[in-house]
Amino acid sequence: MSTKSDVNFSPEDLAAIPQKALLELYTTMLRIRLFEEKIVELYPEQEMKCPVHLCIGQEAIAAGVCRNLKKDDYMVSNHRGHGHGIAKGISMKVLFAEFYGRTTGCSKGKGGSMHIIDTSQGILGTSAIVGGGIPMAVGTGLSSRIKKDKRVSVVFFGDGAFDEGVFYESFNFASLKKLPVVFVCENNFYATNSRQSSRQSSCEIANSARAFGAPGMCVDGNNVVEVYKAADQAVKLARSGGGPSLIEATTYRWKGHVGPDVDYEKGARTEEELIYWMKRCPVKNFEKALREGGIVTGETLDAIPQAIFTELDEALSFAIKSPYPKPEALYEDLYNI
Amino acid sequence: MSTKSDVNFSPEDLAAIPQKALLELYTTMLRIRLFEEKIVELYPEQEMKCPVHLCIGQEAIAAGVCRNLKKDDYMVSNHRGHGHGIAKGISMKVLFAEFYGRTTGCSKGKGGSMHIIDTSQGILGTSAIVGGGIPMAVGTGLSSRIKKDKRVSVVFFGDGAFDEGVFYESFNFASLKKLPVVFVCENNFYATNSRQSSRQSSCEIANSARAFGAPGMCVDGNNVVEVYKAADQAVKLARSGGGPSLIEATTYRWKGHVGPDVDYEKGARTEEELIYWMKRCPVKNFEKALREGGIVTGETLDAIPQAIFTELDEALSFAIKSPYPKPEALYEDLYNI
Amino acid sequence: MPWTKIAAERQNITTTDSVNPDVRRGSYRDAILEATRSCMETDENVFVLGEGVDDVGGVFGTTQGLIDIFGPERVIDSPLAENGITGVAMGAALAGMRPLLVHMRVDFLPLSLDQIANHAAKWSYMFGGNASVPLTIRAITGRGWGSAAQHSQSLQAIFAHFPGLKVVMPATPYDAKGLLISSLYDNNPVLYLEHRWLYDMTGPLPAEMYRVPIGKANLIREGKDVTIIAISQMVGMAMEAAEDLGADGIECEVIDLRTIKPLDIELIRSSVQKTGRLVVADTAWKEFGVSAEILALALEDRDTFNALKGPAIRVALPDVPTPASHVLEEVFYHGPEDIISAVKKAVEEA
Amino acid sequence: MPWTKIAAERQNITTTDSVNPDVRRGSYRDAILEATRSCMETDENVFVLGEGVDDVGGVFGTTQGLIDIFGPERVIDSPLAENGITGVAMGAALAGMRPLLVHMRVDFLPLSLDQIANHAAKWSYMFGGNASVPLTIRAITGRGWGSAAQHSQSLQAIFAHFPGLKVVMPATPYDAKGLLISSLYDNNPVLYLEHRWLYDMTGPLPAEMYRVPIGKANLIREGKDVTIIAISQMVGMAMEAAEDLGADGIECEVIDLRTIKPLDIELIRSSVQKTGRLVVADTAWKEFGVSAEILALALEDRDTFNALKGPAIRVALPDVPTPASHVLEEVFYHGPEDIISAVKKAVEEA
Ligand SMILES: Cc1ncc(C[n+]2csc(CCOP(=O)(O)OP(=O)(O)O)c2C)c(N)n1
Ligand SMILES: Cc1ncc(C[n+]2csc(CCOP(=O)(O)OP(=O)(O)O)c2C)c(N)n1
Ligand SMILES: [Mg+2]
Ligand SMILES: [Mg+2]
Repeated sequence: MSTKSDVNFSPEDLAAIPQKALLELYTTMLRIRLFEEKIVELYPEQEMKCPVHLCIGQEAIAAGVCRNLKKDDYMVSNHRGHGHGIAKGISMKVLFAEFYGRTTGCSKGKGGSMHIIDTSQGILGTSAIVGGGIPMAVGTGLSSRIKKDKRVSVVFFGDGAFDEGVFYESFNFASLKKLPVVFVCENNFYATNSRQSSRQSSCEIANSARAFGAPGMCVDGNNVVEVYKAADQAVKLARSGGGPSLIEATTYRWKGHVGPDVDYEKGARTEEELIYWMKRCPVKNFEKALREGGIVTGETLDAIPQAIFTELDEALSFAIKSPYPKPEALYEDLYNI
Repeated sequence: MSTKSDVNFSPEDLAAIPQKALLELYTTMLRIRLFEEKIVELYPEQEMKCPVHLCIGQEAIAAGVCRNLKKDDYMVSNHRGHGHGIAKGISMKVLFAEFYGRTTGCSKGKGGSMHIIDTSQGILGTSAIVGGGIPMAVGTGLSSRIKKDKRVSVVFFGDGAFDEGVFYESFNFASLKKLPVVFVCENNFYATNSRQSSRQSSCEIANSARAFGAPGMCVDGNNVVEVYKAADQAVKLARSGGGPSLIEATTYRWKGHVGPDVDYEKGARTEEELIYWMKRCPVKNFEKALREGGIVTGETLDAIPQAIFTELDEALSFAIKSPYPKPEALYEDLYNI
Repeated sequence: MPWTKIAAERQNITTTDSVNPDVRRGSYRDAILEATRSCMETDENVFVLGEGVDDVGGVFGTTQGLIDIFGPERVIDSPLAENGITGVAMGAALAGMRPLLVHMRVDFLPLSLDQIANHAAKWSYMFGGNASVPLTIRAITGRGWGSAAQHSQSLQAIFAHFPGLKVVMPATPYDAKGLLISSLYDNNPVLYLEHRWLYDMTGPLPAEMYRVPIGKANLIREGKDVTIIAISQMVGMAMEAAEDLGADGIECEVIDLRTIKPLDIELIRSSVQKTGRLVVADTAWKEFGVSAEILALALEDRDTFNALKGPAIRVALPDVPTPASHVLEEVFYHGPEDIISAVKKAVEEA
Repeated sequence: MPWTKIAAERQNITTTDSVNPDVRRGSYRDAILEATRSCMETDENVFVLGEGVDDVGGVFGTTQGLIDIFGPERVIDSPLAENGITGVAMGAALAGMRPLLVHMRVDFLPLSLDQIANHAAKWSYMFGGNASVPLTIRAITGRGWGSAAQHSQSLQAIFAHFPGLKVVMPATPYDAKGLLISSLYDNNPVLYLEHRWLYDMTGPLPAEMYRVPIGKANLIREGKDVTIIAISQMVGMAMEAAEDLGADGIECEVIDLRTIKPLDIELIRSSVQKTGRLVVADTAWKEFGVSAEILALALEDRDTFNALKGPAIRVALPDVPTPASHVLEEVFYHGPEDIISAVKKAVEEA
């Protein structure tokens, strides 16, 4: 893992980006973090009866990428998709309602935590089949190209998905047709408990884009500003007809592959590794930079968590008060009329 | 198509390779050529009742690669597999018998022209699903690695197969595990009537090997000496535990994708293109070099065709005299006991 | 030349819609091309994607000329990357397009089953109806000519098992056109499986755009003694068999299934209730095939069961891959005579 | 914690092989691990390949510790590249190895259907018996826990349709071990489909290496009134149902199918001939499923047909993908009570 040991924000970058944007990047990360931590807290109640894949530690990628997207830009994501959804604009209400299996959930309770959608925000769904969402974003890109609608399509996937042939097929097609697609690979160095190096002969995901004649960038995925800048470039390129790019953002997942627990206890990974990455916390380090750089006042920053807690409470009570699907609902939604 | 317009053989190369080897390279190419031409001649009789994918124009690749292989090295190939089979040692008898649908065919008449096998020569079969054979050669390579049997595995596939995700998955695994596999991509610039450039964003097949941390070489596939040398290197690397290589050999198929006719008449490709490549004939140019370089006597060269014609006649009469499968044979061979 | 041989098994097949003998006629191939062209003209969301769709041959002529009319933006040649390209088509469908994905052979679809069955089929349901996938996948099934195991399959049963897919198999030019139009305007993924040996078949083919409803089988011949349910290429054979049998005094009712999923359960059962005997003729393997589902539908319904006079019979392929040698192909594949013997057996046994 | 919840539905299931109460007992999970380990010790051609097989968790414990005994040359973690890796395993099999390819979920196998169905299944036949593919593919089927549409499928019908494959689905620890050993020593590709909710089930588990023959179903309870044919997790439920029904005076004959392909047609038919009534309980979708084939086998055989007293019933999943919400899961999945009502209906209707 060749990432810098510190998360550093250059003063020039912080000065160049509007304060509003910086604040939003921070807020989005914190919303994701607190959302996921709420799940950690409530999951043992066993009322969310579905597997959850948490993205604690990886928030900067979703936040940094999606800040560059418009509402009607398309997004497709994967099993670890809560953060992507939140950053792209889905409400916490329909997420929690979904996880609690209610009709008011984003998928009417039929999808659970792995299946998030909000077409009004350009979120077209998430696939729990590793790599499965990648070609879809190429397809929405193809649609934008045919319709000349100037939308950009973004797909989030993991280093594990990079193993799959479908990545190769999709990236080739996007590059061949110069489609407006941004491929974001969240490289957290593991697929379940398998290290990247035990799966990939050459652990250079970003560079592989060159084999397709497209740009690839490797950024520190725990640095929201680096991610934001890379995505800005990629989105602009896509929107202006320059074709696809690949952003590899290195990061680390703090929790186990699935569920709310850490996994070093089970021997899947080492505690040292986790400690190292927790020091590189994307949220805390950015907060520190904003605070210490005097970019956002302490007061403003201090008020944010409370607003989020309120949002979470409202979302949760919405979810829990919502009805369960009726038995007949089992037979609905199979076909679209 | 960035290949040199002439097929040139360097005197040093011709001097460095034993005369016996050069003669065998030539003979193998000619055997393949005459075998395929015999099909062109007989096919209109409609007694070979199966599709045939001819490799006229591409003979140097099979010949140049297989000359480096031992009998028990493994080979897997594709729909255009006659030449590979002949170069690796299958007899013309069982090939013709197969094409004529007889029990004495290499697949007892069950496979037809697309399904060639001779395990006694290390030929493990050919897949008519584009790319389908590629991972199998990686699997035989894995077996050799586990058994430490020093065999090398070779797989032949087209530029079309390079489009398929299975190539990517297979090459990655071979490179990851450093398996003794030689990937030979016969780039004839077309998959059926689709140009490489309408399918691949970056038409640099050999270079893509670098993305996997493995060597890739692009050679003139109409120059049997270039192919032979590249394969020599790749086979030695594989046999000595150095892992896989990718050889891209550029070439051209003279006939239509399937069947004995040329295809420029139908408008699939241009006549100029065919003429250009016919001038670059792998067989004639090499014969000329052997003759003019005084490497093989004219007498020796002149005798070769006759021997091959005899071989062809014997093979054909073997095939045609062989019995058809009995109806009960339909139900045999489904499972291996 | 035989490597592209396509035989029309029958020139005339009655459809309920072709009562007027003055109607325009055309081939199965024309029907597919016309439907595609009309839909592309009518709806700019329709586009065609697939290996060789812009080719001079035009996928046995079924996409010929489209590239000249609609250009490469809407008639898109594809890399050989079946799974990825299926996902691309599905993504375009999610964005509101109506892609027509074309495969030269259904044998290549196992490569893309993940996108078809885990994605396209499930997207609507898995997201509570909040997304739709108006994707049509055309694929050529059935006999080749010595094409052997990997180029001759009929995989309708595979697709039909997955909830969320629709599967149609036209047997006539009329249905080929009407079902393709219905498929392209359906808001769900539809597998449109055509039979290679039907391309040259001609029959009534109205010039206008019309739809043949998905989910409705077609009773193409009435009879009181035996119900023959036939699929795709077997429909013509079933009609031939029925004619022959009629001469022997056995009156067959023939149903062209047309849609494999959702099945027209009502018509199937009501016909068997009437005749009391059931023969199913499928282009695919018998074991775990569509014909099994049809037998099960008969056996699990009380009224149908009570009407049954004897065992049902499946005329479908034996449990082996397709052999190449023509002498084995002859044993492997079925013809009208096999349907005739099946019907006779059904009548004798009950 | 529930996201890894695996419930043993029943602790005891009679097998014909477990008449002696003193026999050693063990879990379904142990059975798989033991079979694998024994075969690897006995035959150096056996090796294990799959995502996470060398992991601390060891695929729900079924491969745990193998890496320590046999090392990374024979216990090989795999990239997420299902189609390619299946081809790799197949290639190794062609070279004489006996690979055991392990998948966490059968839902990922659509990605590799091309290598399974177009290659492994066809290689022997397509080459006239001149090659063999001794490849075993393990995959976990069935219920998860709110796992939704893409992580809960039961795809036995898909594989069973392709000639050349064998498909086994053990329902007990005894069979789990004996069938895995048979699979690993079979010279053909075998899909070994295990059910996640059976891992903790315990039962007789002899220490020695023994084989349970592929292709033989197991008559685990005799009865004269109704035949229940059950698959995988449904076997335990069928036994529960049979016990309850026995109290009501209905004597069920229960058959644990064990092998889906090739089916034990003889046992199925002879039991139905005896009881005259048929209920099939499958873990998969009803439509175009394995249960359809079993009904078809009953309906197309004259003696069986003549013995049938009334319509047959399929207890199998409705035609929708798996929903996530537990309230819908409860409607979607079946329990012993559904088998009981089916049997009662079968008895009433005939
Ligand atoms: C095709 C497929 N293979 C295997 C799995 C099982 N699986 C679920 S998530 C996962 C790991 C994915 O790793 P990565 O893409 O890096 O994402 P991460 O979980 O690290 O965010 C695996 C192997 C799956 N869901 N789909
Ligand atoms: C998976 C798959 N897709 C499509 C086809 C149809 N097909 C047969 S050969 C061929 C072209 C293959 O091109 P290439 O790999 O370059 O080999 P070449 O024919 O040029 O030797 C195609 C598209 C197939 N057999 N398999
Ligand atoms: Mg990862
Ligand atoms: Mg080619």
